[in-house]
Amino acid sequence: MNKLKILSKSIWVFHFASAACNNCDIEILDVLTPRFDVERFGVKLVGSIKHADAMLVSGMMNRKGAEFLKDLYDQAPKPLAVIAFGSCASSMGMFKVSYNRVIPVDEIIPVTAYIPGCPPRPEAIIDGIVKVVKKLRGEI
Amino acid sequence: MNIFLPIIFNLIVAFVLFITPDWKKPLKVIAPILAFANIVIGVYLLFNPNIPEKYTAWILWDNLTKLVFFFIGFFGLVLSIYSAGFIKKKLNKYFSYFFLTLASAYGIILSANWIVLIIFWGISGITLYLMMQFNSGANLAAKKTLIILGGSDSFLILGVAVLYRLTGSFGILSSTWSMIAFVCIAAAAFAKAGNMPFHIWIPDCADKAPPPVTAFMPASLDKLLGIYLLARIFSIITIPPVVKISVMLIGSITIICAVFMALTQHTAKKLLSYHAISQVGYMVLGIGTGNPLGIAGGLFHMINNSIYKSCLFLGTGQVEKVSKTDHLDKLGGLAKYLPITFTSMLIASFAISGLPPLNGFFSKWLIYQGVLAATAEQYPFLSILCLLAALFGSALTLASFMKLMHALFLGAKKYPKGAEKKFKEKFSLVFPQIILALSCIVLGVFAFDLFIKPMYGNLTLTGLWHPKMAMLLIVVGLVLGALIFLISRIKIRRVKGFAGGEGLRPDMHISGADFYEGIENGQPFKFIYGLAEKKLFDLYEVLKAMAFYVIKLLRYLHNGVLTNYLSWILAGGVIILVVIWFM
Amino acid sequence: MKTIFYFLVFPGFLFALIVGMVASYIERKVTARVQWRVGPPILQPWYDLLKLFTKESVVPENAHLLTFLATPVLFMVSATLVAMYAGMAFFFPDAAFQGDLIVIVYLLTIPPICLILAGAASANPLASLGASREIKLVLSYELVFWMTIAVIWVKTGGELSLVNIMNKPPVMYSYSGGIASVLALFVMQAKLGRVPFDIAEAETEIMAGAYIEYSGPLLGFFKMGQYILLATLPFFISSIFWGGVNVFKYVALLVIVILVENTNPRLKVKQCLKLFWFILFPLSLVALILAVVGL
Amino acid sequence: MINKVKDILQGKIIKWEEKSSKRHYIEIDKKDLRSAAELLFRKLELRFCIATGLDNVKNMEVLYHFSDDKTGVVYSLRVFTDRDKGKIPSIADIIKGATWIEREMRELLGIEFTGAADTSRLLLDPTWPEGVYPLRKDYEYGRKEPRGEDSCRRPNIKIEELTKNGKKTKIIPIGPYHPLQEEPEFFELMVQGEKVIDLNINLGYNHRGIEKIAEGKHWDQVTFLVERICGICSCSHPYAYVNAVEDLLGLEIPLRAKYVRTVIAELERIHSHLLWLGLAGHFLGYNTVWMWAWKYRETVLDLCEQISGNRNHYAMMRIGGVRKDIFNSEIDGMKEKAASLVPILDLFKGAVIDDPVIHARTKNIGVLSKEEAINYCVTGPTARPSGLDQDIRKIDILNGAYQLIEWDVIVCQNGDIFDKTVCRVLEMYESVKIITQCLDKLKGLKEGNIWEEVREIPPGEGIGRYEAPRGEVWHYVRSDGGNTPVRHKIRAPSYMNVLSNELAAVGGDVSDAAITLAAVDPCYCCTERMQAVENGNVKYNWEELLRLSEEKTKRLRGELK
Repeated sequence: MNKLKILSKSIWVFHFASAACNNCDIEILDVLTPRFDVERFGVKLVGSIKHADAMLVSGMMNRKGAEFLKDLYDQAPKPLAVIAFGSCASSMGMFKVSYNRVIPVDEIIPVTAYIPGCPPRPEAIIDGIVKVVKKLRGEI
Repeated sequence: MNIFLPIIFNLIVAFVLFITPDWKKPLKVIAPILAFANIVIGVYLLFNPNIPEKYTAWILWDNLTKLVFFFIGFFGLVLSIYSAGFIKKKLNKYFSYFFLTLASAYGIILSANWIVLIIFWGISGITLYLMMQFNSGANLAAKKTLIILGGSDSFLILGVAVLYRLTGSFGILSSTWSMIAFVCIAAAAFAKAGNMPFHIWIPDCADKAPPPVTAFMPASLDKLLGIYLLARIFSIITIPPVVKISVMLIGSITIICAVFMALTQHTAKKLLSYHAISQVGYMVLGIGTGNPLGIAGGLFHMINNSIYKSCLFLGTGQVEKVSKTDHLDKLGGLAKYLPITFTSMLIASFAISGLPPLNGFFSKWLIYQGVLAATAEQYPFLSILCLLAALFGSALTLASFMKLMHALFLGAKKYPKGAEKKFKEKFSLVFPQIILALSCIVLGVFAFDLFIKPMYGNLTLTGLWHPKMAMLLIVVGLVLGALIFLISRIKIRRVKGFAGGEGLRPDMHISGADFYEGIENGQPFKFIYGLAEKKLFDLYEVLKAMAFYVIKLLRYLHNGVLTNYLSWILAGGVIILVVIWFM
Repeated sequence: MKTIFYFLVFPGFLFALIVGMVASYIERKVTARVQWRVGPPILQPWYDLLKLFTKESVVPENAHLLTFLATPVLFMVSATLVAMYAGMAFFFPDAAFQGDLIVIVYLLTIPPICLILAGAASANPLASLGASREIKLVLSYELVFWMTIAVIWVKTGGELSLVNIMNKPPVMYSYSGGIASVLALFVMQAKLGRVPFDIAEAETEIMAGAYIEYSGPLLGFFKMGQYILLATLPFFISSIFWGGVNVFKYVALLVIVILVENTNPRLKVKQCLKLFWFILFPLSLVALILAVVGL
Repeated sequence: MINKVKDILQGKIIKWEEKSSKRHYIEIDKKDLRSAAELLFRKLELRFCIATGLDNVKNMEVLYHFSDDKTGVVYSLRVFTDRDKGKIPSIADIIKGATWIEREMRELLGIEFTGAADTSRLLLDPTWPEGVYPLRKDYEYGRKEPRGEDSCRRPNIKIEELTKNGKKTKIIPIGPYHPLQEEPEFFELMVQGEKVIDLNINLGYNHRGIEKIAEGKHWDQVTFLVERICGICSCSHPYAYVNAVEDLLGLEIPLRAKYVRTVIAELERIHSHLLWLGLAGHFLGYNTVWMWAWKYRETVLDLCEQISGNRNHYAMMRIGGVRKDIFNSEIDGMKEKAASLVPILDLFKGAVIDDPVIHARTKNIGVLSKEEAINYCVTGPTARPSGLDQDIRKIDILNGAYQLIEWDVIVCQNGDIFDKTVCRVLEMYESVKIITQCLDKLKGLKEGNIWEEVREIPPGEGIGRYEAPRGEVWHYVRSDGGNTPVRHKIRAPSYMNVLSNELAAVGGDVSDAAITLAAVDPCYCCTERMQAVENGNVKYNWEELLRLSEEKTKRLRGELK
């Protein structure tokens, strides 16, 4: 039984917002709501990292937040998919000159997928989820 | 062997120990051995009772006696082991009182004569007073205990006197109904067992006395004796239904009130002591039904309660021994360091909350059926209310024990490194707990074979409950769980706790002590608890206050001025004259 | 051997689990429809469970390992026992025993206790808070629950057996029974931990309460227990109040649970206590008096 | 009022500068600051908006902005102090709302405030080196501090026993990553049982340093930057920023642009309020409200998309006008969509406001009284439910259409969560009203004329304000004539509102605290304003850019010829 295949059927998402502008976070919630409804794919938002199968990281990593990212990644039960969400998380975007920045997400923890956009449109998010699912199943 | 042997043996042991010097090390071994010898004698006598012909009139030897007879020896053994590990100073005196208590307990249950019973009854009260003094600072509580128990003795004497008028003999014989005799003797039984309204000595005693003493007397022997007396009086007097229902109501009120008090206590021993009271309520309720089912339940509950309650007290003693406090706010997270104490206390607290398939459930189950049977006979509504009080009481019991277990053993509290050494469990303290906790399970699962069949033969139950099957299924389920664990090849990894990302800090430990803060501070409970805190429900304190008030009044009159006395005398004389005139 | 079959396969573990998963699917689907969504596929509960069992388990450093591991299993086992006893009375009346009513009601308190201990053993402040809320919730509804059971006793003449209760005319068609059955719905909602009584889990307040530290298979055991309870409780309530169970009654009860869940916000612990002790308890007392009078 | 201010500050004024009728800058000596602040705040009941600290290289300058909420006039007290070891008396004990900004100026600019009770760090982490102040001019743009391994965590406080009222107090952590919050923030609830007796707010998880980044951006780029302060106020921040620059310029924009600005800003308000309503439902465990509110929020987002091309970051504002026009041909459809919101709002009004369980959960919970609201200087839908009649749209929108149409300010009295909800729901009706009127007016105007050309920004300073969905957004810009701002101070509404939680959440249960914390509609990303720059990689240096532009100019010239 392929563990990741099962995982792809039921992805419980923990949302880690580092220094984000809120839009990514709002759009994450948005895909749960009636128009987009990702519960169709078994996606659910959970409050505790211990229940998570995927960690959505949004926003740029600032000095106070980056520390916790590593911690939370360690605390999560594996296998765990990490999704860098939005431009800031993917590449630090316009905050690359901020004095409070640290290093990008993918240099702290391994990232499974990037969903770019500022913020990513819900369609892009769903596309990202589908790609994560495919990747977990080994189709990509 | 002679039936008097247990009494004589214990009396001799008590006397010898009293005059021997305080050899600590040998005494620690000898005392448990003596207690073991005692139970060996007891078990032998249980199967081969040898009652000399000429004393048959003086000895009671029926099922009730046998039951209590065995358990007195049992608790003697278990608690002597624990006491040997716990008590530090004046061991010879302590064990002397200990065996004296055993002797008096045997005396009470064996005697078929009220006078003998009263003498032993008094002795057991005094030994408790003496044993409580082994903790410094227990003087006041000991005094209170002695006054209340002594007071109840006088009730007992009064009751016996009335019975003597009715039957013309001091033998424990069946008699016609007498309200005064019943009330007096029941009051003595209630005081000994700690039923409301004579419960007030138990919290003070438990708070101040050493835990093995609390476990030995108020938690086990006093319950056995008090309920024994109540059961005895129920067996010799035919009780009218009104009195039965009143006894049941007193029992249910005790259950609910005491458990509500227990819910909000902030020290472990006080919390347990209120449970010691509330559990008496169940026994009284069971016996109060007056039908065989209820009485069987009450008696079985008496045994069970003594077992798990002493287990709980012993566990608390262990906790107090290592952490030097029993204040719930200051404790937590001890399960790691005291695993055996934790497990046995957990079992005992499940048993006291009446979770199937443990012994507490079985005896409560009998009591409920007894009460249900009683509803068919008289006062259905009130009986149902009693039943509900008992049922809800066990939910409340559960709640307060969850609080206790959480506050003592679980939660996020961390201890510094090296605490393992400090918090070590001692064999002599742990062993009795294991025995008691195992008895909880064994008596629960094999209740039919061990209790019902020998005592009642074929008791007809309206509801059957197969603890053996349930136990089997639970074991099957646990095995199943373990199998699933193994099949799915689960890896277990220890990580930091999750509290939103930030590290857990010492001040984030939520203590069980605050569990019922909401109830405590919500109306109308705040008002009632406020009154309870002022000791307005404490008969002893109220009477004491009244006595002081009267004395103050007298003192005001007694001011030492001669003319005042003269005028009082004059006024008295005039009143007497007037009264005589109109007669 | 037969008993073990009852326990593991038919009306016990396997059966209850499957029914529970279907019920859970119905719950999620109907919730989704109420919220203008499509909802998950029918096998979603199964996927969730399977996934949980393929994941690793993480245990907090400071937790008490044995309690932490044992409580989820006990949770599931006790839920299964309830399912078995309730199911046996319905499917195998001959094998059922006298007085299973009290036993079932008592067994129903074990899952919350496991949850409380689990929360307490997690060494997490939020889990402790969840545990404390759960026990307060138990305290609140237990009184009313016993009162409703007492109404049944009075109406059926002290009957303690599920089989006999089901064979008598349904309790709910009387004044007292009607009130009691409505109260039992409240209790059922609370026992299932559904909104407005999901205070112990309260995701947005204390994350997941007592479940917060549980992961992988351990959480899976809890989930299984929850599915089994979801299957059993409506069954039980229906059989004691509505005079037996059939698919319609069962689904009707389930729909009531779902609708209440979706049309109410969460209560606070204190409000919950107040609701049960000061509003529903007097009502249940009225029901009991009516029952004793014979209405 | 101006005369009153002059009277009351008599003898303290060093220089009175009237930038425009609504902007007054009053230079005073720093020793008079406390008394002046007290007089303005207490006697004249002006609202303290924020303080701006500036590094003038030769000295430090701090501006204390006070707003008259009846007329919309802003009085700014200007004080100077030495650059090194400069000290200014603290006014946090007079005005509670100044607590955070003083802490912030201390750590970012290095200005000491004498007499301040709390001098701990607000935004930066504990490992940030002492004596390094990122907002000073000598802190290079784009510089980054080294970071120790595993050292950013808050130091473990060794409090074994915390007591209050003689009872032991425990801490419940809410955050930093908590489902209650979309963004990271750390609240320590100090509880006894479940009763909250104190609240400790830790900021800084979201600090991005936007104010610094803005100093390296071209004036026009800054609009995009400030848009990303907050995704939900992504119109309000640019609006306030362009207002500030237009205030500096003294520019009035075309009428059509005003209407367009108003429409998009009000659409944002509806979407934000619906979002809040949904989340509040979610926090109360009422997921149906969440789902329904967000379902209808999509309609609003569609409208936004129709106008701007994007769901969230609209990029509509530019200095001197708006970037995109609304087509007259689409107006009817938009009006229809906007009108379709009214029955939905009726639905929520009925469902939320009449529900007994919601009453039980929100009435008399998290109360912020009028006096406390004044003292904490809260704004917007946190202030108005407490009985404060303040709405920047009515008094001080330089380039908006709010004065040209009819609408009302919603004020409630109790200051509890319920009133906050009611206030927001009713405000949505007003917004629909505003949008419909604006669209009507737009229909009568010709398409096209939507911006004034702005070629360069002269030296000077300007203040722009806008009533964001959460309250007053405040932008202050200063120019030295170059093509980037010298200083850009941003204050988002949550910066003032979140602090009031330490009052409102205390005394309730943990459950109450959860909804109370959410009821100010907190926006931590706003609170901790980021500082951003577009392309991190410096592809071209200055000379290269110059060369490139010269080349292009040459090419263009060639083409034109």
